[in-house]
Amino acid sequence: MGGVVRALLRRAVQAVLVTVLVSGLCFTLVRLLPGDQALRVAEGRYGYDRVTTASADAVRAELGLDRPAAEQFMAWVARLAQGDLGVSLVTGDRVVEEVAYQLGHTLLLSLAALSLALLAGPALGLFAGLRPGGVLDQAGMVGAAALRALPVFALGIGLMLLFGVTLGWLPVAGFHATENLVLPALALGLGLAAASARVARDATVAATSAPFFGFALLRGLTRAQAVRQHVPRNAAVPVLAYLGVNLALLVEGVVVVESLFGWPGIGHALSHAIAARDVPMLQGTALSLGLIFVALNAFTDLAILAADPRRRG
Amino acid sequence: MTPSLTIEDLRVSAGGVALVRGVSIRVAPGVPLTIVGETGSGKTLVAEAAMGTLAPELVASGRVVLGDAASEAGDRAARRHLWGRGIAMLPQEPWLALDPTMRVLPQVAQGHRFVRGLSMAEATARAREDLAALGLSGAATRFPHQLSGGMAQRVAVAAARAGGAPLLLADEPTKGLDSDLRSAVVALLRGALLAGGSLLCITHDVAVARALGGEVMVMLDGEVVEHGPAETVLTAPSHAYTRRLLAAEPEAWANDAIPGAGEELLSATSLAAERGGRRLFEALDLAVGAGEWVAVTGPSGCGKTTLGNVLLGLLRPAAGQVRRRAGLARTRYQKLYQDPVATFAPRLDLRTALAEAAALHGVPWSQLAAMLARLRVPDALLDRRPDQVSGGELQRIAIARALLADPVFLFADEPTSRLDPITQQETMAALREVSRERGLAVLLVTHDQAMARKVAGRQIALRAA
Amino acid sequence: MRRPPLLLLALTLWPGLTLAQQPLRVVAPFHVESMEPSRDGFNFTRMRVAETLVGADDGGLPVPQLASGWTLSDDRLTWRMTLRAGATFHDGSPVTAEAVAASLRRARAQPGPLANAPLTSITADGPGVVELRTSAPFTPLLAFLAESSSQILAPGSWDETGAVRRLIATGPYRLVGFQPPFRFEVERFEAWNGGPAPAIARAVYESVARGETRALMAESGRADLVFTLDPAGTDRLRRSPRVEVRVMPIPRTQTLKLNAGLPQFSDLRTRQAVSLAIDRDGIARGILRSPAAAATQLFPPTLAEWHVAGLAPLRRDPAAARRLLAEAGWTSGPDGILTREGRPFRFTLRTFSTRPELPVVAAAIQESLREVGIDMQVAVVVSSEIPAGHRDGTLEAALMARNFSLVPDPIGTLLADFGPRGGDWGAMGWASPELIEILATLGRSTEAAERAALRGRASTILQAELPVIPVVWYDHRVAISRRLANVSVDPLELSYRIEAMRWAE
Amino acid sequence: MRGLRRIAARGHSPARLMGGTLVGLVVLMAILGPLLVEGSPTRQDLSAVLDPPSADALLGRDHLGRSVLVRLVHAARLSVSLGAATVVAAAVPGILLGLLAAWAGGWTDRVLSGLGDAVLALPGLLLVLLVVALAPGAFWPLFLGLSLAMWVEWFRVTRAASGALLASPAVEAARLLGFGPWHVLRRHVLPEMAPLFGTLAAFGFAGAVLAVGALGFIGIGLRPPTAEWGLMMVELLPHYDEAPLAMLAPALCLFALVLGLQLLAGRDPR
Repeated sequence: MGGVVRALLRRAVQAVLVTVLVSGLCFTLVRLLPGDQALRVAEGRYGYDRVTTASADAVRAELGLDRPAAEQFMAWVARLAQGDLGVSLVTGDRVVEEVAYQLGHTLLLSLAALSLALLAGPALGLFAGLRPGGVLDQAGMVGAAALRALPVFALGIGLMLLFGVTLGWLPVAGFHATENLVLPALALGLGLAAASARVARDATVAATSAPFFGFALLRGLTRAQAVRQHVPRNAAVPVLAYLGVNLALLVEGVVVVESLFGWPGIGHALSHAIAARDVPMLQGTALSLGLIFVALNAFTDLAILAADPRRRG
Repeated sequence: MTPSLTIEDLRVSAGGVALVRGVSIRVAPGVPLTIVGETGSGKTLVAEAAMGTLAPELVASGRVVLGDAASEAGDRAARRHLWGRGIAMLPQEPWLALDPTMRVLPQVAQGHRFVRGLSMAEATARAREDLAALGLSGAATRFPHQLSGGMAQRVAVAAARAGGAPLLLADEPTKGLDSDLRSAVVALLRGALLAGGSLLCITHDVAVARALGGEVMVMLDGEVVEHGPAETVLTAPSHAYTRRLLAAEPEAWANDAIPGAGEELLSATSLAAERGGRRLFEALDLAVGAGEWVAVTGPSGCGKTTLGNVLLGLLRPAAGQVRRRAGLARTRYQKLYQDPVATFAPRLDLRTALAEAAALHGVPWSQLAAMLARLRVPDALLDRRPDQVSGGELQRIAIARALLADPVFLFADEPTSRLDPITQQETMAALREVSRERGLAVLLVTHDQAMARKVAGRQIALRAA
Repeated sequence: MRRPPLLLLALTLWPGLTLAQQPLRVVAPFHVESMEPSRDGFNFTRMRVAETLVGADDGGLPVPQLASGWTLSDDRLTWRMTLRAGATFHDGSPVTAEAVAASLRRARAQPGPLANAPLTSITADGPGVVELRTSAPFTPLLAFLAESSSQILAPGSWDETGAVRRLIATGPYRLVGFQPPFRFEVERFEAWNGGPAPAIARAVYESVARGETRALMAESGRADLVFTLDPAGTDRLRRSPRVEVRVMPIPRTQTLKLNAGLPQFSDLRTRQAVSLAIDRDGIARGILRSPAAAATQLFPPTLAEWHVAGLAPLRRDPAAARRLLAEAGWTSGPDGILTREGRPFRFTLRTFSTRPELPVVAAAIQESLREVGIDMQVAVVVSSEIPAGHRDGTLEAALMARNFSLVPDPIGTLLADFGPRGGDWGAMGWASPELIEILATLGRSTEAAERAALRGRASTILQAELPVIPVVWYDHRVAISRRLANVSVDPLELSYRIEAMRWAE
Repeated sequence: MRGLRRIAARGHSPARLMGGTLVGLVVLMAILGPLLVEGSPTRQDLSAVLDPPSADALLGRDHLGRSVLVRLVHAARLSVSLGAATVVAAAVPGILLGLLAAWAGGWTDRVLSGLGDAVLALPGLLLVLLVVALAPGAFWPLFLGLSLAMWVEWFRVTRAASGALLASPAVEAARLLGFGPWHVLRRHVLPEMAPLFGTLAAFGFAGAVLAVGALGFIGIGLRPPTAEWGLMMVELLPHYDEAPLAMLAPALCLFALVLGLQLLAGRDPR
């Protein structure tokens, strides 16, 4: 099981890199931003048209924003080491608690999108790949190419207009019921599903033209038996590898899709944190997204190891 | 006894060009039939016609009788239902023919389960017996990449025969195997015969035919030129081609090893090398003199190529020292490769590639052209890209290219192992001629003991690491 | 065909049952990050969870809410607020004067309007009366008490650090679910005695940031009350059979703030030129789709007391603008941009996108100013960069929306905007001693005629001097499901008035 | 002659041909459009807001009464030049550093690869977001952030591919013959990687164009009144019902360019 240890170790290093990169980068960038941080915080707290210089001064004193940057950063890193992400400058709540609440929504959305990409996409790709050049293959691949070229936000809007307005089947916003999940998950997952369908199709073609497939036929297995026995597992490896590389797209999509559908997840919170210059919140959300990325990568690695014994050595 | 396989008057053609003409064979139980021939002789097409796996664009005629089922050779689907049941095919390079993501046992069990229709448990039990019979009990839970070449070969035989077919078809079963593994494969095939089956073997290796015995058929350009019992055909060939084929076996080569060692060009003292942290060899002392041929032999993975690369300075030794003669440019130590295609820029025509190398060494084109002519390389070939030239021709071009640097030492890394026997003999002869003429020392890596004996004045045998 | 037929069947068969079980769904763009009244408290007063002592009617005049009545002492320094008899908090405890005073004292310690009022003490006088004292006569106090951050919470609502942990208030609805920052749920509070028992048992508030999405929710029937619609969405919704759209003017004005301390804007003529260049009618018609929204003066007609009918209206006249600019010494430069003393007339306008129409209007103004030779760059920033730039002096101009009913009486807003050093959301580099004196007098005076005269004078000064240039007046746009009856919309946005609504038969 | 033969040898699938046509059309629109269609992309007419297509505005007018067609062609010029600039800015350091890492190996490789891993540890858009947050709406941070996020792809692909090529027998043979680095690069490395670079460039181009649109969507893209497709879509989104064509046109252009680039690129090199 050396492969598993190696893979996890590699991802652990990545997790450390993410932490260092996010904490350092966010802080530096936010320091470089023009404008008064205290005023932004005051705006976030009291509404934009109630902000006065007096309330900003109160915020400044309360949060210690007048201390030197290095001191603030060191304090943050020290707290981070103890698992304390600090307190949101805007809401005054603990970032850990806020992120924990958002994390559930983001994970729900990402996993729904991922399962779409992992189930629907490859299944279609498999069928297309079994008859390369067939009607399903050609139509499917044209559709997949179109879906991959569609920006996530355009796809989201299209889905909203079609299912939310024209057909009226699904709600266009909200997050408390299962039906709310459908459109965001589709917007996020369809592109990935299309891409993985394409990869699964190519992998299926590769598997069915591989020597071992031919050998299975020569040994007397029917084509259907040979497909069932040898294609799914062999096609899974490139699909998983592709997904692993493209998980970044998923995480990027989360930011856009959550904003579009008002999904109360980390991506949404991140864009708000940037706007409000809420350093702890920005770091907390960026860190969480980065770590989700790492965790999904780690899961993909393990799945690939499970599917492909050659990499376990 | 009724024959297991009969092919009558087989003809295979592509676009009106006949690739196989008038081939008739008969395979009887217990008597192996070996078809020997070089690349392009059509021998593989015969096997494919028997199975019904000919490429769709090929037109075939003739009759194929498998067991008691007769069908037209062109009717590919007719024999489909006999795969695994009546006829089993042993794949080339069996390590590629096994599903890399599946353990050995279930792959062998597939034949019992899906072809014989046994239950899962029963199929698994039978597969376990099959593996045990081949001495592979320990390998049942391994994955293909954890098998050695010989083990993969045996697993493939077990998997191919699991469906219970009496006829085994083996197409180039020794391709890519070391010579010492070849005898194991032959033993394996003979084992299948002993179990009451019959065997059709396709090979370019006369040694395999000799070891298998039974009947031998020699094919050239789509036709059978000679057919008869192995001992007759291989000892008293009647056809000129068969005689050339037998003469091309290194065993039959003239023993004209070049003994004369001139001044020392290269020496190594207490040399050691490692690969992936594993010691390949150590405490090796070696000196090569001008014009000398030294052969390096040993099983795969023992470090033969590594030794040559260390001597050329391409790799750093783990210990010890290599000394090349002072005053000689590094470019006078050259190398020939096993696969010449990989040593040329793939998108560049050969003329440009050679012209640039000639210009680099200040060799006029006329001199290079003369050398190419001596090596029997047609000038027209030079306008092609490396992958459009046959292996033997390209290897001769590679020799000409290496000679541009006026080398004193040539490391030849299995330069002929991928060539047909006759081409191999020709290429080797060309190299020896050049060497003798220029006093070029050659370090030849080969896994063919016979060749080493015939050409080298000295041998270094490396042990498996 | 818009819904699965089965559901349609269910709806026709048991309308009463289905409707009664469904909560009222209210959608607006505002987030609810926390329960802190000074931060997001307006959401809770609007959803009728929390009450203030005083409410306001459509005209902004104070009306009883948790206080059933009040008196002002003769020296106009002491306010006595009588609490509504029998009122209870959501936890069942009685509303006592001590609890109310504690809540107000806590509110005063938070940033908010109350902190700026000249209060000296807030005390309980017996169980039913709260007494507030000011250091000087302060007429707008009732308006300050009607502001959402002055909402009354039970002492058990906040912990020892003063942070609000539970929302124990007194309104007709109580909080039963809280999912910040997007959603909270309320349920009818049966013990509420401030009026007839509400007909609707449960309601949900959802924050949806994008205007299109809000409109779609209304159109698809997934929201019953949608506030702050985009002009574009409004037109579409008007055609929907499901909803009724109400558009009403509110006391909010979009203004262009110019830094009068800058050389190009210190000259009144350039400010007038900018004002003359702006195509208010085009913006009102083309962007806000409400021709009447083009501002003719700072205060919209809804602020009847401040709107001066006879004032010469602001208008568009590019030729006059060019003339004024020429008089001020600006000459046409090579690329069509005016120059003076070798410097081009160029400045950056900051605006923000929380209100989606602001960047659009900024783009329209940009083009209009270019036509008279002024190069204006638009920077869409976070709104707080406007007060920040005001304070550090880097702000050149800003486009913003100013709400005059934040504290129901506009005097509160004006005091903040036009003081001696201007105001974050008001004048910059400009001050009028006369206006300052007028505003101070208004804070003390109670005499109606004097107040009216002072208000008129203040409006006239602002119109003449243009420290901020009014662009358009806002409309309040609400989509109301036809399933709802008895709906009224508060023009001051103090309440969604859900306690008076009921499901249509 | 040889070049021609090489192109013929690579062959064009129908997909490549279609991709090339789409990209060619958009590029043509970017180059010629602003010359053929007269008018300023920022010229407003508040009395003609959201007007349907007419003779003087063939695709109608937007929410500020600006001609959609004029804005469309100027946006094409912007997207095409921004995409191309980003690709160049990412490719040049990426290729050079990739070659350097593959050639030098050892510590140079380790340091450069570590740097690449650090950048890749975060999803690209997150990085762009953080850089763009410095000055939302401006061109340079957007360009810088995209290039910063994208050079790693070039670096890694170049490093891996050239590493494999440099270890190939062909290069070994060339070096044994005495050829220098320049020859190895010119004959053995670059020609082999050219198709790969083409693919990367097409994907990078598409990625940059998409990212600009996505950033515009979440409000930190280029600043209005810039004519940019993503921005145009976002600006016109509230008017999807009244002026569907005005919103659809930039979406279609963006879609055509990205689809064309993806078809042209062929398979994902990662």
